[in-house]
Amino acid sequence: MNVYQPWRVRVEERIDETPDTRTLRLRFLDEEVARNFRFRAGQFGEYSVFGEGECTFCIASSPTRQGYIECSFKTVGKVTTAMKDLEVGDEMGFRGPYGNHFPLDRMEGGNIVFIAGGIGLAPVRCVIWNVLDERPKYRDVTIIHGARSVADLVYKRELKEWGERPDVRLWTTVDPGGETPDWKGEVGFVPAIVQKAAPKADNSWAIVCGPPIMIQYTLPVLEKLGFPPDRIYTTLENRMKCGIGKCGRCNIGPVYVCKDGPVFTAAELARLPKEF
Amino acid sequence: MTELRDLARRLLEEGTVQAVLGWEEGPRGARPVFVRQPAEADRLIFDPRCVHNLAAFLSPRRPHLKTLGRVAVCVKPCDAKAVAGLIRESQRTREEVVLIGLRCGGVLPDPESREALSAETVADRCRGCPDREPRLADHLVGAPAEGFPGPSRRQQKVEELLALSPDDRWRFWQQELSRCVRCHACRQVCPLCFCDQCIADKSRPRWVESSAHGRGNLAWHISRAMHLAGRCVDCGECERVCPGGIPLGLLTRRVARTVGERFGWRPSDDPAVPSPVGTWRPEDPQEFIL
Amino acid sequence: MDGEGARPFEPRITAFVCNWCTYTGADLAGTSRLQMAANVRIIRLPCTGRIDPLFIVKAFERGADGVIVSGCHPADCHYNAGNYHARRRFAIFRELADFLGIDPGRMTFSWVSASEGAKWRDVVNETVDRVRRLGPFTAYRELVTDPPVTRVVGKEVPA
Amino acid sequence: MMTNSTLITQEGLSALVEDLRQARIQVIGPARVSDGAVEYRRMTDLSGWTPGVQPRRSLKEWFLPVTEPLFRYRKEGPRVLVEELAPPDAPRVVLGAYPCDAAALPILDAVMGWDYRDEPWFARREATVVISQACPGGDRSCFCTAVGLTPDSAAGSDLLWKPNGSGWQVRVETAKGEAFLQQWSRHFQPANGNHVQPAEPPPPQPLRADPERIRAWIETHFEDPFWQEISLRCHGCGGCAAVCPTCHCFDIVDEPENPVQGARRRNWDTCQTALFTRHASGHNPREDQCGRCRQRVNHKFAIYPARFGRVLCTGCGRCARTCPSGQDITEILSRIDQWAAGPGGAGT
Repeated sequence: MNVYQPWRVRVEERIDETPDTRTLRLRFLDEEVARNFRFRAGQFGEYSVFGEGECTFCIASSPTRQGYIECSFKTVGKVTTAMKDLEVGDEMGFRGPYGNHFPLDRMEGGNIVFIAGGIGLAPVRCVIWNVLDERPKYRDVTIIHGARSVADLVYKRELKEWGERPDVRLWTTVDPGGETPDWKGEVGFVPAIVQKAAPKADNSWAIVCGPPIMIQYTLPVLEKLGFPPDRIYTTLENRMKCGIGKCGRCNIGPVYVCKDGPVFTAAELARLPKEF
Repeated sequence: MTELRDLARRLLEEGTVQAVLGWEEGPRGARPVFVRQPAEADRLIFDPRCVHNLAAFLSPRRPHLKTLGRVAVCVKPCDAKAVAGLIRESQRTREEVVLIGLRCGGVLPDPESREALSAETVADRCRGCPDREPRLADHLVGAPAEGFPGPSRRQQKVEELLALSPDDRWRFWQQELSRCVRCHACRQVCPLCFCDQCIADKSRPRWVESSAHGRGNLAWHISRAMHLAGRCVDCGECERVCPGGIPLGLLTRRVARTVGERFGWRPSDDPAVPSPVGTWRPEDPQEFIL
Repeated sequence: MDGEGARPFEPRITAFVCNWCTYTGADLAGTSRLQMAANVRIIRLPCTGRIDPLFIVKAFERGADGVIVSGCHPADCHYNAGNYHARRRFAIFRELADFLGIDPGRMTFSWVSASEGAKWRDVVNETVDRVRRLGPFTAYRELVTDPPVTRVVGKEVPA
Repeated sequence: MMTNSTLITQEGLSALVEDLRQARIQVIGPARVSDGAVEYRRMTDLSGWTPGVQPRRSLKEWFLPVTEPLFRYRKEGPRVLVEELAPPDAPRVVLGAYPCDAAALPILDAVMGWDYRDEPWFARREATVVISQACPGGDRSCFCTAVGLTPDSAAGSDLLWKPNGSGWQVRVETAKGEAFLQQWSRHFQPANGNHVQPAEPPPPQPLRADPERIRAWIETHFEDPFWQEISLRCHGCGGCAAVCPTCHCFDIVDEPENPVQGARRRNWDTCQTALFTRHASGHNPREDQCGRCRQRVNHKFAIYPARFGRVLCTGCGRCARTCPSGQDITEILSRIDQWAAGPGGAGT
């Protein structure tokens, strides 16, 4: 078995998050792998549909829940289209976990603010569940999730669950025009909602994921609230093939997204050339 | 040379163009150069080492060249045919470019060649080339030159191969194509490979496998030759660039012969002549159809 | 491939035919109960003008021993000129493929109209006979040979 | 300064190659191919062997093949069977590697072994004895001496030899080389001093540049107009990467042969193409040739050195020789080096 050979996994559940986004729960077919597979929040993997190819996303489930992994993806290209066509019981491939992770151990005892736009909630959700499953280790937990429209909000069941928890402050928002008549959440872009939510920056960490434009306008808001750039985390994506630092295509200047990332601080991003 | 440099300088000074694409002396012989300042016009050269078909830079696949503004391009007769091809196929308008035509008596095989031009040293593709000066040009410079008689060795090789059995041809090509690494350099340098997205880069569905195995290589070279039917101007750049030294010109020559014999097509520097693959005649020969 | 050596060689022929003439002609051959070789798999397309030479290449890649391309007679194209364009294209392709060592005998081009069921039968039978004489197109299939399989993961019965 | 010098004669070498053939050990060496150029090819005897001529393409393809299957798969209904293939570990000997090609091997070992071990690469590495022949000197595009090598560098070689009259003087460089020498000792003979002729030193190479200074300049000049300037003449053909001994970027593709079976393959790829970095969404971080030209120089002379402490280049000069537009890496490096050394340069 070489390092490019994936483990076999079976689709155990498929959940339609939005009209074009789906979550798959995957269970390892090899008992030993299922027992021993461990990862850290923020790591990614290479998912494959045999005959179509491989595709890179973060693991969207929490490391605290073992025996399976989940991924959420938008159907954009060849592999994600094939993944969408898989039925429960179909087999596919997975190799990983790769890359670095969110430094949750450093965040213990602190407040955490999760800010996610659209499908960007997938990598954040992994950390959210990790934190909520070990809730006593952390102080205030704030979740801000925005999407273009109500239909585009992902993990709706979980948003409801988080909203009902007394130990989570949840803000959901949709872009102006994306609301429905019975929409109870906020209307407005994520940066504005972050400003409104005004999470306290003292002893706090922010984890921000979403489209580049959202990140671009959210970072200044966080900094104004007092979050230092080295306490703001995000994850990057780039086209990858190997996931392990060999195929040579995911680098942004000197930094390999697959090896040095995918998790970076805003301070690290500011130092990178604008090639992503 | 003075004539060329003076013209380039004038075009830049007048503001007719913002850049002149020609050749300069590089570390390893002649090479393409974009002259953007009148003072740099003296970098331009033209001699038999200027083998590059600069029309390739006009292909719409090179968006970064748009940032240069209007460009004057130096063209030999074969390069002018490539420009005509781009105009014929609506990739460029005639008004977009200024063409500096260069009288040509053939080129050497390589930008680094040091020999004097002679019947022995001339690039094979120039043997039998009937064109001494491009008609598609806004300016014409250079001294009248004599050409060299054909047939080219490549043309002879096509005939030799045609005399073999299909199985022997199969073996010949498998041997040659085994050196293909699927870098697609042949496509990149080709002025007439102008597709925005190449069939070889399409993955949904994947018509041409990207692996450099026998199957993928054969599909690629069939595709490439087919797509160049009625387009190839026989500038030989594909063959010159190939890092495996594959005689790619044999394939395009074979196709050119078919197109010539059946449809009366010759590469032309007249953009108004219709392309042989975009047109048809009711009386086209069809002896091969049951 | 699957035990070819054991059984007599039966050519696999892929036919790319146009919807309007040849497909209907082939249909007529069937409903007329004409006897013909059963080696042909038909792929129906709107017009011969839609048939890219890469279709033929793909057929060989996927194991065809021969290919038939057939459509409307000149002047009969449902789209006026699709077959005229195709005629030029296949004239070029046939000679190119031949030049690369693909025996032209593995490729049949024909015009078969909706009323020519018998002609379709003849085209099929002639092609099958011709390709049978040429033998299996193993040269194409052997263009890629991977190393032997040493272990199969997933053979175990799933839980 | 050869110690324990050993010689092999032309006859000894012929006999060695024959013995290797009979022992089913592949012999790879520079040989003429049909268009008259020299490439590393499989050889069964010494006819056509052309040591001392730099092959058109590097030795890389014998360790990182242009295409190779990673595994095959077969689908049975919803189930997928993954078929592992025999590892590429057949024993081989490279006879007459160029030192600038052999030197690329340990450079690539660093990438291929970076945290994750690339088994196909190392299977071939371990199964191969590399015998290099000192370079007699190349042309004006050679610059191995500017990247810390020499025409007779032993880096990556198990045995290094130099022509010596009618044969070769052999120097052992690794334990693997020593074992090879022991195993086939009957074809070698001890050198007694009077056979040894000092080889002519190769002519000096024109490029003088300081890799450290170059790296510092690149790291601080990401947006320099120089990248735009050099990219103008670039066709993005990737010929430079195809002939390069150290360019190792690859693609991974699935190739179905029919709906139920196929292979996943690894193929050479290059940063010079638009497709290399294009996301499925259409977004491309390296939208034009400027970024791609910069990436190649950046990777070789800044990114890799920052990780692994040396440049991703052996100075073989092939990229300059092959470029259809006359792009010359020695010219690029020398200009960067001059700027870096000059006032305001980043090299201080």
